[in-house]
Amino acid sequence: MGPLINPQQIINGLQLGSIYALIALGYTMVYGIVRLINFAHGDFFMIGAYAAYAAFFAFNAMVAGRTGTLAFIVLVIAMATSASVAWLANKLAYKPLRYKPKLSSLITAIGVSMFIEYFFSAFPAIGASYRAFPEIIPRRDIHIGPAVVSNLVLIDLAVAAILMIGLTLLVRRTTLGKAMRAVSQDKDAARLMGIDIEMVISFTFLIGGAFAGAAGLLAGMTYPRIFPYMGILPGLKAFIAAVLGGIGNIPGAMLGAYIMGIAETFASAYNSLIGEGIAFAILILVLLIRPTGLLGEKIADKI
Amino acid sequence: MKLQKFPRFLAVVILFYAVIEILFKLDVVNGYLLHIINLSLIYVILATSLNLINGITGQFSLGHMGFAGVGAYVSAALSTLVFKLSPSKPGDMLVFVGCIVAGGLAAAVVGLLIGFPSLRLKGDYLAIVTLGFGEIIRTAFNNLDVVGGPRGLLGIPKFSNFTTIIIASALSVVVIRNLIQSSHGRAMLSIRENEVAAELVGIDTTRYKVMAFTFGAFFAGIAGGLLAHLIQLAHPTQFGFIKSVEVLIMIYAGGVGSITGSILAAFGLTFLSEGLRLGIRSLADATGLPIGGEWRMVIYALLLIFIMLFRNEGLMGTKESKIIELPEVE
Amino acid sequence: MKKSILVLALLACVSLVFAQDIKIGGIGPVTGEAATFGISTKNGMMMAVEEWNAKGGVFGGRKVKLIFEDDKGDPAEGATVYTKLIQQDGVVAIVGTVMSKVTLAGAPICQANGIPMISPTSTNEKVTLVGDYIFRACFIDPFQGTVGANFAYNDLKARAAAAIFDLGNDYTKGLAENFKKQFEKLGGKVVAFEGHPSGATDFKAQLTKILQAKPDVIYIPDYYNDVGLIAKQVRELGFKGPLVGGDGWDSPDLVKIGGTAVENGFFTNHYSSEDTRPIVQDFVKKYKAKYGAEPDALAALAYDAMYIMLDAIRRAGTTKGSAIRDALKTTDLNVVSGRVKFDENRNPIKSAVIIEIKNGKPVYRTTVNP
Amino acid sequence: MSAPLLKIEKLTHYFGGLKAVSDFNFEIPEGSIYGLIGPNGSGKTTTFNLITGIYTPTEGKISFQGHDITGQKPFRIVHRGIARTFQNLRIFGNLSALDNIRIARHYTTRSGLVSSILRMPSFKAEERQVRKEALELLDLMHLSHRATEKAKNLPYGELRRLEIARALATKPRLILLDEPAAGMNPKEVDDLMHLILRIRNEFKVTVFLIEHHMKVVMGICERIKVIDFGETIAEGLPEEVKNHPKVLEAYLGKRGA
Repeated sequence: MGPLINPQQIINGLQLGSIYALIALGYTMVYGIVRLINFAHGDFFMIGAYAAYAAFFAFNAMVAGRTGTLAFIVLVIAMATSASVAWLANKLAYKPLRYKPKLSSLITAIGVSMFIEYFFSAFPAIGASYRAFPEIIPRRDIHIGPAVVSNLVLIDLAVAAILMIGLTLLVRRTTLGKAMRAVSQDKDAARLMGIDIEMVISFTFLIGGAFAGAAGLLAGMTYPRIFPYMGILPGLKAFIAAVLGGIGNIPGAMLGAYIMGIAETFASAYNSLIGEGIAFAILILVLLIRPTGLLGEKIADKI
Repeated sequence: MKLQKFPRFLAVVILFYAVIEILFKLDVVNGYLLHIINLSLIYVILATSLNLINGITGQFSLGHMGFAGVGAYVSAALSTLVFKLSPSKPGDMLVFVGCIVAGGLAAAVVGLLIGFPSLRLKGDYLAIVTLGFGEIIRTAFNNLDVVGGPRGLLGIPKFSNFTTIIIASALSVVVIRNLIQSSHGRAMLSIRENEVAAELVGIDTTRYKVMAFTFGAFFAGIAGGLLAHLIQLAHPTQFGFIKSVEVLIMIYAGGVGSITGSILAAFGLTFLSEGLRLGIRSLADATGLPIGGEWRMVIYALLLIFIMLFRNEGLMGTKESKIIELPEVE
Repeated sequence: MKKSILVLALLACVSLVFAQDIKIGGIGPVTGEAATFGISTKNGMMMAVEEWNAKGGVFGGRKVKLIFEDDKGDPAEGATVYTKLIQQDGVVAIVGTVMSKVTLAGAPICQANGIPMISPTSTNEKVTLVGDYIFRACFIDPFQGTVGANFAYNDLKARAAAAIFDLGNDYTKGLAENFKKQFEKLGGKVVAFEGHPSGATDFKAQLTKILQAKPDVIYIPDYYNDVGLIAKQVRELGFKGPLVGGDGWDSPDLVKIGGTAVENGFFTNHYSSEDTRPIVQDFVKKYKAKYGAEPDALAALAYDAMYIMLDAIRRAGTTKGSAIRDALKTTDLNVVSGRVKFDENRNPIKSAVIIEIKNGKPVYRTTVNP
Repeated sequence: MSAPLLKIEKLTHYFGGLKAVSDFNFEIPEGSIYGLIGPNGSGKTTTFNLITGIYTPTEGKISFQGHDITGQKPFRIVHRGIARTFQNLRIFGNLSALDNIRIARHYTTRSGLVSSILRMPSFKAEERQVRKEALELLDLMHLSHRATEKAKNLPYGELRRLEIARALATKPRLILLDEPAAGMNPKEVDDLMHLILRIRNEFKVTVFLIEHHMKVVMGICERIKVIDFGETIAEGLPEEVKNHPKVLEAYLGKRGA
């Protein structure tokens, strides 16, 4: 049987895609609102994983045995920590440059990313070593025909789905969501309408950071090894996924992430040599055909 | 001949060369310092050539080190081959120059190919595609066993030295500077400023965007070749995304579109990153804090953020020093 | 009277010169993605230096001053650091660095300057071929790959093997290739041979494919952190057979990350921490006391490399490069990773042990001689 | 009478399903000043974009000096002799006023890359010539004092003039002006009208303009086309157009009422 028609590979791809999706959402939201490629976003993901790690050891004894409660506490702390760091990064490093040349904030974002990584690595209490992520929820395997689905796969998919639906509702139904959409369309008009732009931007960073934090926890549970540089590669992949879907576009980011997850899995299964470059090859191909991504709107350049 | 007629830039380069050479002979400048100067000069080529693409023509490229990689591998593969066939004899330098130029040309061909997507893509989309191309080039080196795969290409003869590097570096700066300060260069600048308007005053924007990529890639290839022949090794990790970002940082810290800025930042950031080794050690010695080399990059990152916060147009903005800028033809 | 004062002063001067510290350069990646390996390496080196200094120095009361620099795991940065240590700091010898690609950038510099150098962990064959000043303390790739294949074929009685390795790391790729060569030479079949990108966390695509080929054993010559994840994922996919690897497995974190998944796992290593030789027991105990963690292979090899170098300097009785080099060549020393002698290519001749993971503990299984 | 300079036949353009320009037919004689008016969103700028090659028309044909230029690349159309300005200024803001003009002269220069990089005498001679002509043009537009200033630092009225100067630097036969009087005070409007007449008379350039300012349109245009919702509703001499019932309806807003 060829590797391409193996149901296991589809499950593998979906799981990988879910984690990319949660990171990609934050990327795309921030981009949609402030047009900034926030290079530090992958590091917010890493911080989420470390926060979850710390939270587990802090609360494990307290809630003894109640797995559900513990998982919930850990999730909340991971999301809150990443959200606060994202919020702080925005306040300290990006806000002062808001109306300055766009690329100066890009370089600052690279600086923030480097700072977080190297600081975590150098700071003795955290350190550069790999840490084994604790088993917050014990793994159970469910065999469906020839394929294996672990409860972790289901959790990854479920958490990603719930958060994505929540975000969609937030953006579509709430006043804050409307304000976010307004700011992403036209900042000046939004300001004239009495929208507090900085407040909306802060919220966007908070939500984007929280999603990255959740992704950090899920990644820690699924791939139980964390280290200060763990955000670089998933960050890059998620960024590509966001661009693939049409950067700034929320459904696009999800679509892009799942395509990336499945494509990488299938390509690696087909031939590991091309697996490494496949993400980029797909990306280039898609962008050459659709220069603004799969769901991205054409940039209206009014002349 | 009037003294003013003598090109200022050339005078500065010759003076710099002479001073460093003399100080080296007197042992004031040691091999380490000379090595950092050599690296800085190679970064000068990388930064100015990326500036031609990003700063002058306004095409956001994130895969610059991919071009350098092509130059490094092609020139090094050639020179190791030639060297293996006929070990050192007079005329080696000429062979070396030939190999380096061949590497540059190979990179230019790749640049030409990568320039084409830039016709359809803008801004961040272009950035991500160039990043993708750069990573594909790196992956290709990683998986090509003829050039060493993940072990890297070894046994490259050490042809690069202060003299060859400074000549190549000065030539690159002069060519790029002269290009920018010609009608062709102004055509490139107009694309950065407003692409639609450029097209509608008769600029063939397609041609100039591809030209910027081709030129930029050529010089990046030269720099890559020099680097490979300096450290005698070419390895895929040297040409990845993170390395491209390092060069990007240089052009933005120096000032977008300013050649002077790129030169200053190439020297400044290379020296800063090395200087911090000493800085950290003295700080540890003076305060007794248990800090070591792992804090060096933390401080580097913080300084980078502060530079951008307090000088957000980079050191030079878009200005050029009188040493670099040519006088108007009147 | 005057004369004797002069003589005394002279003597004082001479002894002052002699009591000067011997500067040794140390290199490792303490920042960047390989930082954890660099830090273990630095710890191992520092421990060896402290022990020698506590004993009263190398020779003539001269103590060691270790100047340690970061190479970020980057060849260009490595070249800079080697140059700095030699030209700026004037070190007499260098211990480093970790990754072969970086060591390969530094070795020509040491060779050209006549500075003896020993790499603790650069396994690529080409490293020591750069010149006669270049030594190493670890196995070379072909050796471990061959030993692993022999073990899988002869002891585990495997006939169908698969391998998964890091495409971007010549160490794991080299081991996998040599394993394949030997396993096929023995008459076995390598049914799947899959690479994964550096830094990957999800290996299920490759593993699913590997399992379709139904191997008896899977060779995983990665570092412990990747091995932990690979083992977990391959067990999740239902593989129950043995896993075999190289010295990259040697870390207390292997079991922490891999949990029960690394049971029925075997790896080639330099020593066993169960080894009753006092030097091993001493090293493990002191390391734990000093750094609060069990040492991994990198720490042990860095400790050994520094030990071998300082011993050579002691025997040479001078800091002259050529003399140290000659002394290194005649090394015959018991260190943590075994009894070390160098062959004509300046690679250590030492036996390998096979370690088995049993009930979450590394257990000595057998010794293999080269 | 000779053939028209610009001839538009059955020009039609859709955006998605939306018809922006529908079956336009008109001719602009050499040496005339032709006006295109209509309410916002009526398709005026789209017409300019079609003529200058920014959009390729869905249907129809555009001929310039007897050559079919439909669907050609914008820069090639410029080379043929059509220049334009923009409703929302598109100035090269970080470059000097002088450079703005020189860039527009670029396509007429002959120095190749090699002679430019080596700064050969032929290159220098050409640079000198371009500079001289550019300065003359700035002088004509009363912008000489701004030659070395970054364009973005110029006041609005001067920017408008700079943009016209830049268009003229391409040595056009036809210049398209997109709302040149927008944002100007009465004094500036008067100056502008004189300027447009001078452009026509001294540079021998045919003028095609979009304008809302009725004083400008009625004052200098020799023929006027009125459009609404992409449809032509009137065309003719200013007097004819002024009192056309459909025009009044479109402008005085009877629709929807």
